[in-house]
Amino acid sequence: MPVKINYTPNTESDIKLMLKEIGVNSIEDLLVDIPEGLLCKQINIPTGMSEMELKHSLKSLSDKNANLNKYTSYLGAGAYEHFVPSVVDHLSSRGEFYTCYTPYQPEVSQGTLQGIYEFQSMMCELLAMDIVNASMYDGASALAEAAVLAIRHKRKKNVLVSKTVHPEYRGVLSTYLQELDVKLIEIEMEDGITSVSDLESRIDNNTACVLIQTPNFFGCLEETEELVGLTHKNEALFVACVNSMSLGIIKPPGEYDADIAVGDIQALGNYINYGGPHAGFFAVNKEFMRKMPGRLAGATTDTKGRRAFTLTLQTREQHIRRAKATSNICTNQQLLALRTCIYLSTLGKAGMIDIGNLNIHKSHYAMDRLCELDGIEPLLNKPFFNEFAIKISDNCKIEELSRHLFESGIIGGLDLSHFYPDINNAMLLCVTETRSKEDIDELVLAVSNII
Amino acid sequence: MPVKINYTPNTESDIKLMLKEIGVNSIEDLLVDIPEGLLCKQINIPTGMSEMELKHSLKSLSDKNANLNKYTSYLGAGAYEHFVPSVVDHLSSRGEFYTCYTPYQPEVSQGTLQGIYEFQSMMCELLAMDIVNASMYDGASALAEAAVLAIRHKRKKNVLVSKTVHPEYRGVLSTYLQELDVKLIEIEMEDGITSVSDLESRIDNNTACVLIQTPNFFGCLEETEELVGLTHKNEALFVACVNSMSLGIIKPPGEYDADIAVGDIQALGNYINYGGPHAGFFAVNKEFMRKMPGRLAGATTDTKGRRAFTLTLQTREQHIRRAKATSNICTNQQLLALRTCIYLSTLGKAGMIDIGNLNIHKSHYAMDRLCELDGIEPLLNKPFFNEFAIKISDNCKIEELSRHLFESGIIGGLDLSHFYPDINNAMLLCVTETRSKEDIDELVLAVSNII
Amino acid sequence: MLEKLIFEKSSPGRTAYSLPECDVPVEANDTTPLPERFLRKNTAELPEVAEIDVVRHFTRLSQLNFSVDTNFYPLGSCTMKYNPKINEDVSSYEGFVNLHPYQNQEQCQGILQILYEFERTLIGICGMDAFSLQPAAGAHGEFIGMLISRAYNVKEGRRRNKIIIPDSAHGTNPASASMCGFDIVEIKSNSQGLVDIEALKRIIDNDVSALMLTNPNTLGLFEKDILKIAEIVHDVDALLYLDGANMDAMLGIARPGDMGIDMLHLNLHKTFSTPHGGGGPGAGPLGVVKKLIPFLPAPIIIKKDNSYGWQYDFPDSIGRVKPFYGNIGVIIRAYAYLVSVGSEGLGKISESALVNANYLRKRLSDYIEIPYGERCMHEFVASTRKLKANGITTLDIAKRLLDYGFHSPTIYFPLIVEDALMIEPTDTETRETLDEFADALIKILKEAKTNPEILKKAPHNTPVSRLDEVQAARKPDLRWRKELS
Amino acid sequence: MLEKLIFEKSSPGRTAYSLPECDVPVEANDTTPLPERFLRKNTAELPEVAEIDVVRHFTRLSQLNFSVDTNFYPLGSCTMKYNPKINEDVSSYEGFVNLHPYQNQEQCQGILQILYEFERTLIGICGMDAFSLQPAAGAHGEFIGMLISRAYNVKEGRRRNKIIIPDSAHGTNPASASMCGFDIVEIKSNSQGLVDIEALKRIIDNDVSALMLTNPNTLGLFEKDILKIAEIVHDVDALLYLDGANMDAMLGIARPGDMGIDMLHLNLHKTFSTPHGGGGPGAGPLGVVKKLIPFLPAPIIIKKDNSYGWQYDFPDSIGRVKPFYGNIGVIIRAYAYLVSVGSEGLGKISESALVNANYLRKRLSDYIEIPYGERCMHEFVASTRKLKANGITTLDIAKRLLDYGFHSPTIYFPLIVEDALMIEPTDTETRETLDEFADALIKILKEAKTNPEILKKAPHNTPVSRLDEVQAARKPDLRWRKELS
Ligand SMILES: Cc1ncc(COP(=O)(O)O)c(C=O)c1O
Ligand SMILES: Cc1ncc(COP(=O)(O)O)c(C=O)c1O
Repeated sequence: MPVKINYTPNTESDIKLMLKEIGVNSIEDLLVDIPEGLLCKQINIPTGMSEMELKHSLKSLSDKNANLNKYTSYLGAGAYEHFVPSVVDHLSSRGEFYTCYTPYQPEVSQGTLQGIYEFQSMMCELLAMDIVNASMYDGASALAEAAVLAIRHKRKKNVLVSKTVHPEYRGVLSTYLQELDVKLIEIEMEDGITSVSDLESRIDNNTACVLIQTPNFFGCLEETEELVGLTHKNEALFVACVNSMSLGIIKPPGEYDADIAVGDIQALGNYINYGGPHAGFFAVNKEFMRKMPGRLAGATTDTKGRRAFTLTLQTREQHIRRAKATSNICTNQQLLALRTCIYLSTLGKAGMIDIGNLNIHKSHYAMDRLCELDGIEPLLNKPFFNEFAIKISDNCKIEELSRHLFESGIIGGLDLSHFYPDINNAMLLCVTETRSKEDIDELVLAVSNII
Repeated sequence: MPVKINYTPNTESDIKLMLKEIGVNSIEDLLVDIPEGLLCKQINIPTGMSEMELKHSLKSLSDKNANLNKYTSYLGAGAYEHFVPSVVDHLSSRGEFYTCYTPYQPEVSQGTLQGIYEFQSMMCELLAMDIVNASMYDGASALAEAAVLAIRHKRKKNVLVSKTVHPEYRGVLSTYLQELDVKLIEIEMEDGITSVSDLESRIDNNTACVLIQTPNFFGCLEETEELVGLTHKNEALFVACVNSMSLGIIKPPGEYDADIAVGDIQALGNYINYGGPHAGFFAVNKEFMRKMPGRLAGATTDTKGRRAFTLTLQTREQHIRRAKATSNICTNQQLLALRTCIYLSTLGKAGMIDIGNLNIHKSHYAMDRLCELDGIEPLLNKPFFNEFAIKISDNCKIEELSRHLFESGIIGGLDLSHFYPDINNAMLLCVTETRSKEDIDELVLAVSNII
Repeated sequence: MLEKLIFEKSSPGRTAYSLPECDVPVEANDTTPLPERFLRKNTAELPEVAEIDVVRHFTRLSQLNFSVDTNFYPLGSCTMKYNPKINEDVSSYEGFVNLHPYQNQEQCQGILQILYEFERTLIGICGMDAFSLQPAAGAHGEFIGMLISRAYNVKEGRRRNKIIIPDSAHGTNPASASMCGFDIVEIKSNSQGLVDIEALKRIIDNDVSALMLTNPNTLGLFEKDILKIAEIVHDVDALLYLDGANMDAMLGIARPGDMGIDMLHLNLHKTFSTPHGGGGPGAGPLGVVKKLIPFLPAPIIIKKDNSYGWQYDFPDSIGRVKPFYGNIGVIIRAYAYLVSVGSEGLGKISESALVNANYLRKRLSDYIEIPYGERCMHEFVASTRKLKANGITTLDIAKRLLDYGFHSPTIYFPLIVEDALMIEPTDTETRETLDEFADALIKILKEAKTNPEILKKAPHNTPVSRLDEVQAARKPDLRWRKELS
Repeated sequence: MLEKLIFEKSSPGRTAYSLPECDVPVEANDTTPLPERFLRKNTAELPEVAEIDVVRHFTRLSQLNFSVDTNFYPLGSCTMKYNPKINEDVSSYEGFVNLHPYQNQEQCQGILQILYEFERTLIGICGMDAFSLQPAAGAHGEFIGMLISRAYNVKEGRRRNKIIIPDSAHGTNPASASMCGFDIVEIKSNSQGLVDIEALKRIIDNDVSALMLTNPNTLGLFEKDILKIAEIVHDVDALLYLDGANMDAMLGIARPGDMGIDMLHLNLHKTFSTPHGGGGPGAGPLGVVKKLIPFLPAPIIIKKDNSYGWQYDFPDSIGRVKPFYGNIGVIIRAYAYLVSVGSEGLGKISESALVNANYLRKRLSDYIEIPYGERCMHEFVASTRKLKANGITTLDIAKRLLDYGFHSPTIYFPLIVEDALMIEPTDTETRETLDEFADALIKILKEAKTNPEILKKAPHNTPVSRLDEVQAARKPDLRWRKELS
């Protein structure tokens, strides 16, 4: 005693025995290849603790955060509070799912592999696309990889991205493209959506692809048909970044002829987790099958003719193609894709429609009620799914509003000036199925008391 | 919409189809055996809700309880706060363990059966007894069933129970015996333990058994050797009810020749749960194997000669022996026994010693520090494991003390007058490995500020 | 692949635990302050393994089980329905699991409210006047019920010694009555599988304390003469006790209280969807009519001035039956189930149980003998006796079903059906699953004729094959022991 | 028993979900306020199943997997060590999982403190000057590291186009470098399996941006000339990048920072015990020396006046690499691991990894060729090429191991070993498990001679037998589709 946490099972006498079998006298004898001076004596980190102490310590750190069960939040902007059915946690937390790795040995990995195949299938259905991969790091890297695919495929140098795409996604995009000798061009926006005329003025036969998001960062639905038309007329690829939760109701990328669809599946059965882990998806039509990044599971048969699943088309991947791979991605976000697979199995065909409607109705009610208040008006006038922006009269600074809301147990929306310095005193709010009318009425009351 | 929770999977069209196959027109046609007047129209209970609402509702009810994570508690008296290693929750919450029933089909229940066999083995080791069953409802019913066994075996009419046995256990004992035409006689206590002289004066050749608890309700260790000697001299059975957590250190029943050992395993890996479910165990020496209540798993072989496990000696049980069974118990507390099995596998040989020592040292420190205070003294002067009683000076009423402690975030010990009206202004405290020195010092400080 | 015993993985000095430092001052050498005579002499030979061993061992063991989460489990009389995952979550909130029974009642208003509302709900469903939530299981409820029947009659000035129990009853019924010192009078079922009214009239007398009735009975049949039975029982001032284990097709359909039932227990681990846990914990709340309330085990949950609390003051109570208040963790799950399915959902449960059982019955009726009834409630009992000619036993059928991935029905019970196969599909199974089961069973019944050996040697695809039960009983090996070296 | 697709269990109208009432006023007919052109035309054919179907389906699927929780999993280069259960619990506290990345920093001090302390701990372990916690995986860290090497050199006024990578490197290394537009120069390993110093000297020039080194390398060998390598690289003002995936035997033994490493990524899902999740999520923190800090991706965690926060102001930063801040949920698990094992435990991890690998190496060395090294660090690579004579491939050996209940080692990697079998036992396995594995492998190597067919047809005891990979790739079937009726 004390007995600290220790996951190395062999005892001193085991180790003695093992060293003897190895034929050395001490552990040091196994380290002779390390130059003497490099061996370190002591690592300067605190001493360990027991499980009980660990729980106390982490609990008290957790309590220092103002969590969304205690506060009623209206933040969205890429990380969404949705209800996670209990079965998702119960099933995805089975050790056989989360303590295995990439299913390299399909004979003993059918659970993971069938799960991926089903995930791919469900996402294809939701997106109305042909092929979806097993997952990407997040929606942003998926978007960036889509641009990379387009650049390589089209052998063109211009990438057009709308300013209504999530600013942090655009940031990632720009990072990914920075050394590829291409030009990243932003398309202006008009009343919260991509300006068709600006796109028209910038697109040309040097354009590899046009990237948009819908519902976009402001929650507004983009006029995808027009944008796709213009894009295809210029022989560029159209990449749609979509909110996966909207797809039970909102027109999916496949229905407006997008070439690549990407996005994040955090909303579908995954927790916010202070921003990660989330997971992205990458969808294409058949034509791009061998150019897409990431893992794919496929159905085949075993020697006895039974249907079985395996990773396939691996010649696209880094462990085979190395420098010429379609992407460097190796470990992806499998467990989150599995959670989404369980989530979509649970919500099912009807559930994804119902939940979509709930998001629409609740957010529209909130928008309407807020904008009835003096000093609040809609920032934009466009159809939206579950996010919308309001403009607050200058009498009440937005930080002040947020601070007061917090004191009433409410976490307000995002201050848009954080990302769009020229949008002043406006707030982006998200209202999902998790907010009751009572919650919303309380928000409206609280706001009205403050402004 | 709304979509309430509904676990019956068949749709209206399924049911129509099924009714057709059955050959009836409606569900009512299946109910023709129920006298018309008995069919009820409407059950008067509230309408249902969704999973999300259920969580909110139960969360808010949970929050109305002052739980032991938020308050530092010194309550024991039969329900103990001990640390539960994480693996116990993770493993016992596997669906294959908790959604099956009694292992009637051993070929597809080896998980449960081997678990029972290992539980029996570990408990035998801890108790130093030959045989332990798969579990009882709780320690109290185990104690009562021990008396029943003794009465039947000895064909004698007197049952002697010490007044130091948990009062609620004695209550259960009395209920179980009330219709069996026997006499339940209480043995007096002396300075917190069973009075040997009183036992001597009451025991005779009509005595079927002597029941004691050690550590007893006051936390004191009984002088088991003397008590057993006297009991066996009178040819009665000695039944020891023990604190399972103490057995790494404290002499087990088998080492002082108890005939039957019973107790509760809540302390070993199970939560307090406001008093239930807990689980009892029942241990005997070989001689009583065919007389004991409850299930037993045994090892045997399958047709291929492999070791396998099955329920055995079932001719003792109600489903075979009916009115002549050794007990009426059917469903027991299997999942809790499994948790204990996992707990004991985790703590293991060294852990049960270390944790026993921690309980002893922490409780003795608390006792010593409290009794240094003016106005507090030990109620009793006997060796104890992790519970002890203190006497509080009459200036400070115990309810007042408890109320003030609660205001400082502390839940004090049990007011002994609740069960022993002639013990005035005394408190029974329990201090386990979950209390730090800091906790205890805070308790002492808080008490000193109040009295 | 079979799994070693955890003891067989043990290695001296290996550990899986961690404990906080002993932060209080301890005398030299860490010695205990206790006198030698209180200390254990021989160390308990518990396993010495690492955490990874514990995790692998119990994960692998779990995989050797069939369970509702993995297999259709039509174990008759046990109502192996789906156990909602959400109920596992909400019952684990820290305000429930980390609450001490001796905390002040003001500190426990949340749980007390649940218990109170749960009792009200059960009253509403059953038409009784009060419930004790204390019984730990069905049999425990029966035992308490029998004690109450005794206490009630004694209070009324008569000591009665007999309990009448149908021959189709579950074994716990006679066992429970016998534990209260009663003599058991068995009543034979009639040719319809129901209580024989004439026989009952003959048997009943002034020494009968109660009749223990199961309704729907263990054949899955509704005792249609229930009102008559109640009348006969009440005519001699005896009580009518209902074994309410079989309520899955009764919820929202008919209320025991309206049938003249004086007392009943419910099995929360059956009808009310709480997990069976491999054999518990369950809970067996006991409902009574008004005149029996004074005899209930103390304490009883009450509401007064908008606060909830325990009432201990029952001078006529049979006494304490459990330390503390019952299997609270189980009750919370059942409460969550009931408040979430609600009034609309309640009837659906019964209807589904009813339709599922009758559908499966119909699908099988051309292939296997179903000795009693034209229809059934929640379950039905078939007989395989005609297969005896082929040398096939009920056990063979049961074992062969395992090969097809189905848990076996209950077998050889109720005793009044020779070679009984007692099939309860429950309300939570899909039509497709019932069809798959029916197809498998029909196939097995054919195999019984065409390939009896395959049944006799079954199961073939399970982790172990048939066990030597005789050896298990003759040379009981009930524990591991350290081999002395 | 295999499992149908969840789609194949679907039945029209069946549901597993529940949702709260729409409690806000809605126009007539529940219609959406959105114009038609934004609405979906064809309903997505998602499964229509009940909750019991979902639970059974995924429970059964899970049982088809090997995993660390069920099997020894010596997958080389992947460090399939035990994933402590307690870390799953503490990382699920509501203050972590239900926290929004755009909440005010004052509302998030708990998590920010963890991130800060975690970074400090990694700095202590690796001897680097700062870490970015943002990379989502190892390869992501590499990519960011390569961008930094570019940005650093550009800032220093030189645009460099080449990255040197040993031929034994993991495929992500060249892929990551290539994604940054670099040309890859491969350097051959010498006869000892190490970087050939003379070759390096020949290759290196002023167009080299960085050398990506794996140390211990993928053969499990420590690059003993590390200091020389660093000198050569630094002499041309290039950077030395370390692929730190193989740190399991290095913790507390030696620090990359002391070896002249300028940048490295760690794999939290390997060395730091976070679960692999069937292929993620992982996390690949990137550590750098002082001069590279300005180029790190923003934001960076900082502490100021006892409060923690994000620092965005990095004018030379390569930019954003992820929305928000990284795979926080993974980091919390790794943090919990490190604070609980602590300084005493850290060294034990490496020692155990080292002894386990060398012990297993020794146990096998008389039976199988181990082409490189006298000893190893965390893993070693064997070759089965001598079995080619018997017509046995590495794949056959791998598949046969599955029959014995062991996951296979990594095969055919690193590429420099013909017929490679890359074995990493990790620090969390017991001596007994290593012996069982060694015994099985030795037995299989015998079988290869005595009964080659049994290997070629292996595996025999797994849920499915060997798959037709050619068909999978030739006729890709990557999704279920509703059959049109
Ligand atoms: C009809 C019937 N009555 C009584 C019982 C006994 O219930 P328990 O097992 O909960 O004690 C059972 C359960 O097995 C039963 O099926
Ligand atoms: C040596 C080595 N480098 C890099 C990687 C890539 O790490 P990740 O899979 O996390 O992207 C791996 C893991 O597979 C590896 O083993």
